[in-house]
Amino acid sequence: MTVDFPALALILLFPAVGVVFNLFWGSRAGRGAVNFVGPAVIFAAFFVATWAFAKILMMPAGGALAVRLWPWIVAGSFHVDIALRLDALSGVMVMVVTGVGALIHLYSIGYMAHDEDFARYFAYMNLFALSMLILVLADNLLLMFVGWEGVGLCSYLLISFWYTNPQFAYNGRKAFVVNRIGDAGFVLGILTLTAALGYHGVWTLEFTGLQQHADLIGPAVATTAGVLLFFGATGKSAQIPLYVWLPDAMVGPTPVSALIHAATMVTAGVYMIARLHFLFLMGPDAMNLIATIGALTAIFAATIAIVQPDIKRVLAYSTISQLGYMFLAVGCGAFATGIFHLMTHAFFKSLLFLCAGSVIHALGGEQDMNKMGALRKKIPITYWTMLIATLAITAVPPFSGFFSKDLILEAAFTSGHGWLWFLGVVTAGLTSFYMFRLIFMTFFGESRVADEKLPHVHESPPIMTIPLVALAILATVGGWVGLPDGVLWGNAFARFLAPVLGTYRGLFEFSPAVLSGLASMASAAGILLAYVCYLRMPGLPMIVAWKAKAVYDLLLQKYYVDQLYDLVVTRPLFFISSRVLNRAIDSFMIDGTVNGTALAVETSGELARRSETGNVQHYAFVYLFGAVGIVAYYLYLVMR
Amino acid sequence: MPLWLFAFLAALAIVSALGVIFQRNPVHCLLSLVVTLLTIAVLFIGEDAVVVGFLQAIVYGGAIMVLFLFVIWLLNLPVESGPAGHLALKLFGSLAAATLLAELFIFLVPPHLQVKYSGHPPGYGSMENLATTLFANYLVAFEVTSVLLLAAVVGAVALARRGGAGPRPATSRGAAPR
Amino acid sequence: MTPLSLKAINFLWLPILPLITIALAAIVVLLVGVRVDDEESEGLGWLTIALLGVAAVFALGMIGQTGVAFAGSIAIDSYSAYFEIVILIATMVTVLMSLDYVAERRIAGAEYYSLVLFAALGMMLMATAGDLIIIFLGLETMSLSVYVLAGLARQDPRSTEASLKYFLLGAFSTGFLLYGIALIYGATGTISLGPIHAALTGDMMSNPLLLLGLGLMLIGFGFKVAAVPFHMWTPDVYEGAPTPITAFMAVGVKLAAFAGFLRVFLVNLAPVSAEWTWALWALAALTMTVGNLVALVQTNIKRMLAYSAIAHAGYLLVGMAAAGPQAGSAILYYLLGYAFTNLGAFAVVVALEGRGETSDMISNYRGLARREPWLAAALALCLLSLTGVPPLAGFVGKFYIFNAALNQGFVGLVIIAVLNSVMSAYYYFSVIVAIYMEEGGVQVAHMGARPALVAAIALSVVAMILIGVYPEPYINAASNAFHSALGAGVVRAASLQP
Amino acid sequence: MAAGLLTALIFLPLLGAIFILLQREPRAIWNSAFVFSLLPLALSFYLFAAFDPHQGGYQFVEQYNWIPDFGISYHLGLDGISLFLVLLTTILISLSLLYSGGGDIEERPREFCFFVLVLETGLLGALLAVDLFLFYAFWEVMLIPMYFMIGIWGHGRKIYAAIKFVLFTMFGSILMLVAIIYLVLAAREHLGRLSFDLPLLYQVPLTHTEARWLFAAFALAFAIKVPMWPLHTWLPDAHTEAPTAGSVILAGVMLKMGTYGFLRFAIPLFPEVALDAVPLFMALAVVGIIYGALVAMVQPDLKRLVAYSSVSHLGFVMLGIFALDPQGVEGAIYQMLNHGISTGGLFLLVGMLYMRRHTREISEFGGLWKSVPVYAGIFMVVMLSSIGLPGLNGFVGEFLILLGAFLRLKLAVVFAVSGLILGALYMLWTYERVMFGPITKAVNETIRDLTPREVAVMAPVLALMLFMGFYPKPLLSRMEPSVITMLARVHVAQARMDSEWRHSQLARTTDVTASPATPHALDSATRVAAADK
Amino acid sequence: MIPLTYMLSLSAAIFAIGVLGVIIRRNVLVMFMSIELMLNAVNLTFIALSSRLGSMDGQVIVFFVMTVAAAEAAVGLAIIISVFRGRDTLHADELTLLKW
Repeated sequence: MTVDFPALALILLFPAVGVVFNLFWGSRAGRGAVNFVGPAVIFAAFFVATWAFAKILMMPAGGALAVRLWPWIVAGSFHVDIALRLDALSGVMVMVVTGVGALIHLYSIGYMAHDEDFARYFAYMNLFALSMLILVLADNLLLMFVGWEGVGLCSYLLISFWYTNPQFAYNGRKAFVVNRIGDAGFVLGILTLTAALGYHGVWTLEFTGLQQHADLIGPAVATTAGVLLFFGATGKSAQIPLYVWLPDAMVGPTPVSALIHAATMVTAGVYMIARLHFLFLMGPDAMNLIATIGALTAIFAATIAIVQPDIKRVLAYSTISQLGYMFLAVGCGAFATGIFHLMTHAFFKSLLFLCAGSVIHALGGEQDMNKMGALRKKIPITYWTMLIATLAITAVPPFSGFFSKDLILEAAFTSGHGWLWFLGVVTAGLTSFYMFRLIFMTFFGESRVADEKLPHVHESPPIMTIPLVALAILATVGGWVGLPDGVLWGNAFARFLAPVLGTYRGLFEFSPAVLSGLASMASAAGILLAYVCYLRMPGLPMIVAWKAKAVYDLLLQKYYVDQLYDLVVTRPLFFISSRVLNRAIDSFMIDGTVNGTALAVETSGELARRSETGNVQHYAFVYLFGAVGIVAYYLYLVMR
Repeated sequence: MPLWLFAFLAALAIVSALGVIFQRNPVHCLLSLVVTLLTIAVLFIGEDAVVVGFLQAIVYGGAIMVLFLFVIWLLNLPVESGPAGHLALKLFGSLAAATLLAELFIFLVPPHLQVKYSGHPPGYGSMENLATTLFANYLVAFEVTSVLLLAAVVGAVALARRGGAGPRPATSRGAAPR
Repeated sequence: MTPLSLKAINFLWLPILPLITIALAAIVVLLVGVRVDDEESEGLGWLTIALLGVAAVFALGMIGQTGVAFAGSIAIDSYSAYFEIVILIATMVTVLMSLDYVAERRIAGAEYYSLVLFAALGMMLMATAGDLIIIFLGLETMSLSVYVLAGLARQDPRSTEASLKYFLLGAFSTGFLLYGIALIYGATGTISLGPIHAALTGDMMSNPLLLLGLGLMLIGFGFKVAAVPFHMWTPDVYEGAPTPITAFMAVGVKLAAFAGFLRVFLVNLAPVSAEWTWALWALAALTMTVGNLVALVQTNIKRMLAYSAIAHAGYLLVGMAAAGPQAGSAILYYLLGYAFTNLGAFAVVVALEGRGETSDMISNYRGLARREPWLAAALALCLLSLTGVPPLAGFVGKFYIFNAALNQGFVGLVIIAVLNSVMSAYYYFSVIVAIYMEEGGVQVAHMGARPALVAAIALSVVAMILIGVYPEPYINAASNAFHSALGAGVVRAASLQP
Repeated sequence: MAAGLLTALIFLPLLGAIFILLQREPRAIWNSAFVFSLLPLALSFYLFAAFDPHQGGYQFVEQYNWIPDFGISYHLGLDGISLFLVLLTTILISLSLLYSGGGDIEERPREFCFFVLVLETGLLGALLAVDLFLFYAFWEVMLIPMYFMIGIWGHGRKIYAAIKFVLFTMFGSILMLVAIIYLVLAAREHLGRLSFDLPLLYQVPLTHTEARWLFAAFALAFAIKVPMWPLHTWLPDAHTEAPTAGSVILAGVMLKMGTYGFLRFAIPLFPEVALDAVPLFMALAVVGIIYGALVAMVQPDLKRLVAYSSVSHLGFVMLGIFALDPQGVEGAIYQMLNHGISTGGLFLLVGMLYMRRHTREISEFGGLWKSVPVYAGIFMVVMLSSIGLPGLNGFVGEFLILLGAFLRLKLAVVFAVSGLILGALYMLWTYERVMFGPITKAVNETIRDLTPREVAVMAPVLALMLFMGFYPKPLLSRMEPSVITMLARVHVAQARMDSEWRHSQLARTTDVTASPATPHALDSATRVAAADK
Repeated sequence: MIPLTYMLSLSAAIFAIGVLGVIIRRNVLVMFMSIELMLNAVNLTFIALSSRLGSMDGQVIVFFVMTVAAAEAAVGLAIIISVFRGRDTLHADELTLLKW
């Protein structure tokens, strides 16, 4: 049952207010005002969201809140409203977005304390929150697309936030364009759906409407649309082949990386697929594709992560890898699980980024792990919180990541994707390896910090550490809502989402314990390896790298994918545009024809002009010529 | 008129006409022109156009030709100095003229020459008859010719009289850039 | 043959009153003129204008009548009236723009104005002619006067040369025209248009002699309307002649020539139209194309306008080729608009020739808009009208003619025509470019000192706009005129049946 | 309804133009020009309000005889298709006058204002004319002032550009004139009299070949104006050399005349041919989209870049028009407005930059955000609207177009969406080169930010973008009935062709069942049904 | 009576000769004479035809043509004189101030 709940609009209104304020009066109002308004609006949104979420919890299962704001695009029989809908799924998302978002806003106050562009920063951040909330709360595919592109825009703006650096500006554009490529697919997906239903006289893009007319769509269309939409997701959620923008996105301010490129935006793809699960379920091929891509991305990114020296890049690739997990989950049909991991990941990954930010902050902007080490004494809070997050991501019980990742692997196995399960397990090992590599290189061993920086190393101010602690708590307990079945309250999370997403049923039963045991062993192995390599015998990595130089470079250069794209796509595009189209066709062929005609006309005119010699006898001759002609014509008339 | 006479006159007319266009000295041209005109006058009379024939002889052979003669002497024209690089013109001109003539001939041979013959009414070509037609059917035309002559006189005077038509410096054409 | 009896002639003095007026006017002007010094010829000009006005008033009286006078040598109908009026107005404007010009250049005023009047008389005769001989005489009267007028600026060698060329070629083509008349006379046994029209039945319609005569007359008229390839004289003569006379030739002579051309072909030779439309088709296509092509590369505005006049003759010939009542009306309307447009343009050219110095180079027009905005605007408007930009007269005229041509199914010809008018846009607009978008050029004598010229320009431009924006009355007038000519043609034919 | 409103709308600017000729002092000229442009603006807003959104036919109709001999009448009417273009025209004219008064046009202001106002008359007339002759007259009239604007106040090879513009357009339109006359003459058999009245001409039966040729002539004229690839080369020159106001009006309104022509004349007059031509035109449109975007990407000159982007955008519009279904066509109309606003805005912004730096070379700029943040911010929004970011006006139009086209011809859309990507690519790249990065040229550090007047010029633009992005309904609902009426003719033709096709099948084989209607027929039928209810 | 064909052919011949003369003779005066030839050829045609048709019109026309010719002669020679005064040449190919 759906209850009309206008207050939902408030969740969007507050960030909107923040945007307007920061944009127009921010710089004039001064830092204090901005530092208050920026986070405050998000907290406000958070409280409204909690209120709404509470209502959902009160309601019987399957309840939802909705508000229809105004009709949006109405053409022919096609009709889309601007309307919001909050059900269990979007509820979870909203809570994550506003909650984590609020904390990160808070953190930003400290992080941006020394930047004079704070107003613009908070304007963008609020705008992002707004877009993300639109994406989540939208009750139809098209409005979701508004948020979908909106977050893309904000990511563009925030990546190139420090625009004076051309590299940053470039990365920002890269992010936007790559996203656009995905979005093109997304649009096509929407069109396919609309057309498919339109042929049956049904014109709706509302999720409820789609679900109820799903039978009209048919598997073929469902697969096509599914694949296209998923292509959109690969852009937004940085999956193969469109993941390339995310690592470069790390040049933005770290809180941005935490909020946008870890916790929320990049998970939009997963959310979208969960939203449209009924569609994907009709197209098994699409599902398999998603699962496969997910798993491949997971291991692919993980392998890259193990050699990256830049702390944030490691996290970036780890994000890609974790997103891979989520897609693996939804691809296997375990939508709730995917969302579950999405949530836990939001907690620990944003925490990781914030900690990394804190580290970077402490080291005055240093991001290279080779220039860190032995920091755990200097910045204890950061260390402990980061450690917790790491344990969470490496799926060490009882931290949150453990539960979600276990469920994913179980789903992968029981849904008959043995190989994908195997990849998942290996990835788990790699994950724990590169994460602990990060921990060890940053906080343990002997310090490699540049001497002049050493004295200034300091723990971040409370405004930054409080969010860390808060997130650490979440990263710890966040997984307990989804315990294995039979343990205490079992998987309450899945039960909560079941009315929306249905419940996952594997093809066969298999003891979870065994699977999680294997996974845990992989993780443990990873940790152990990391310990060996980076604490026991620090020289070892060098040697390995030197021995397997090819492999090492391959990984360090991220499999040369960027170079490949540059060679295959970018350069030819520019060549064709500038040489072929602009010069050859436009200037030479088309305009050449035009001007050529003009020239020909003028020349013939000049020639005709020269016949006017001024000698009257020539005139008489031409006259006679004409006369002969006409007489000849009449002769012909007579003769015929 | 007997055919032989016509043949003679025709030959004479053509020869003298050719003389007009082939002789160097304008005066000779003029003289052969006069011959042609008189021949034609004779042909007129042969065609029962007595009055017109005599008019032809007088007006043309007399007045107009004398006028020409005056001009020639007035300007004491030199003998035309040869065909100065006009060969192409002469050649193609002759060809064109010949073509025209040929075409005309084809039109004028019997199968194509359809004219309603009718006998001469009494007094055909006589002065009275001419006058009647002139003043009955062509009164306006007759008046117009008078105006025409007046206009011609005025024009001739306007052009020939000395003085007047004040300073109008000839502009150098093509001076401005294109 | 009956003895001469004035009964045989149906005297109708009233219809030819305009003609008589002009004839007398010419003589009066001449007589008054001989006492006037060349510098003060303005008065003479005003007198001329007044007399022309009187004639125009008389001409108004002929509207609506139908019939023939003087044994069919004069046609009394709205057609004649229409042309007489237009010709008279055109002549008035010409005189208006001549006033200062003639005086400034100390051109013999008496002869000038009387010859203009004689020319006008010839033109009117061509319009009102009821038989070929009147057309011939009218043509000669007009031509002889214009030959002289073209050469009246005797100190300017270009003027006399123009006059000579015009004369030689004119006389040359007179021969062809006359030959044509002769052969038609031979074929039909008459030179009266009505009887000719009546005679065109049965095997007469394919009489070779008739066809040849037709062809030769086509050549003769082709010369007068400056149709390619009989156009060679036009640019030279237009350039050399005194500018007001150029205007007079471009407008008056063309009006008269088409008046006769239409009267002979579209009205009285209509029955054999099958025998001449295609010849005209070719002439039209050739004329438009050559005219525009060469105009494209001209640097002297008078020459450019000369070629543009050729091109417009081409458009008019499109109408001729269409050969129908609608085409006739279209041509009449087109001529009206064309007359005022060209008069306006040439008047501006006269204005720019200023006191003494001539400046016919287009380059001299640069930056005119800054110095003389109104003059520039007037010229620009005229050029736009010539291009055929709505809502000016030129556009409606073209539209009317194309309409008629398409009505006859001449799609190809019309397409040639419209492509030509695109081409023409190029050179008309490049003059506008010079006027508005470039700098430099020559200073113009202040217009305030020349009210007559200003009046001429204003009159033409206003008329041009008016005729274009609200064409209805003029279209009606044109079609009435032409239909009355048709009617008269038939009437005459009927009245003269044996 | 109050008669004479449309006449007033059309001729108020002309009145203003004449009034301006009497002014001497520049200030007075600019002010009176602006005021005289506000009057039609107000009037058009009144029309928008008074417009009956449930009626598909013409409203505020006026009809008087003009040239009865040809059945030409002074017939004006406003419907859901022209309404918004009228609004766009009045708005953009006012804005460009307001902008040009702010120092963009220094010399000969009187003539400038005169031409702008005359141009407005021409544009409005062409939009409101329901009589073909009248339409053609205004169509040509609007050519001249623009020619003068480019030629007199333009930059660089202004004269070349101006002449090229005129000749290109005339070439097309004059052939259209022939077609018009032919059509009217052909109609005479049917109507029994000459008439240039559009509604009457709609019902003229033509042989297929006739229709083909006539459609070709009309289409050529409009395609040049749009401009469709490969007839577009006049546009970069004209846009680049024209003064800012000229570019704004040219891009904002004039190009729409072409697309409007398709909607009003070419398609409804010859629906069968239009249906046959769908693949061709969609192909050309798609080529235009991609080609325009790619060529725009490599332009070194800002204005040229925007010009080519117009080629791309208009490609979208054509795509929507030839979708020939409500979504596509309404999207196309909506996109016309969007393009008018966003591209107009871009040209204004480029003009502002040019006024400050007297160059449009992208390489001359860089890092401008630091020196002119307000400008940069506004530029950002306008750019986003032009690349069709959801939430701004551009998206609504583009989506509807794509949807409509998708229903008609999937393949075309598959290619067309690449336009979205490329659009983002070249726009952001430009923005990056102009606004981002360090300031490379010293001059750029000191250029001043937007003046209040300029902000006042841009404010309405931004407001419109947001409004049209989030609340398009009032516009769409007003254009809907007219679009449906227009498309009804197409559907009829469609049905006829299908039945003919079926009969041919029947003739060929005895198996009748093996001849289903083409999918178009089905969905168009369903859509009509849906639309009717 | 002489067959009409002969008469007309004769006049055609003279006409053609006149035409030729106009084209090949550089001397303007002689060109004018050639034109007179053409006119007379036409006159001959008129006379011949009128006597065959038995109508006086032809003769009257010839009468008019002669008048016109006279007028033309007057004007033409006047023009020629004034040209000669200015340029003292009568050669067509030297009177080319106006061209192109």
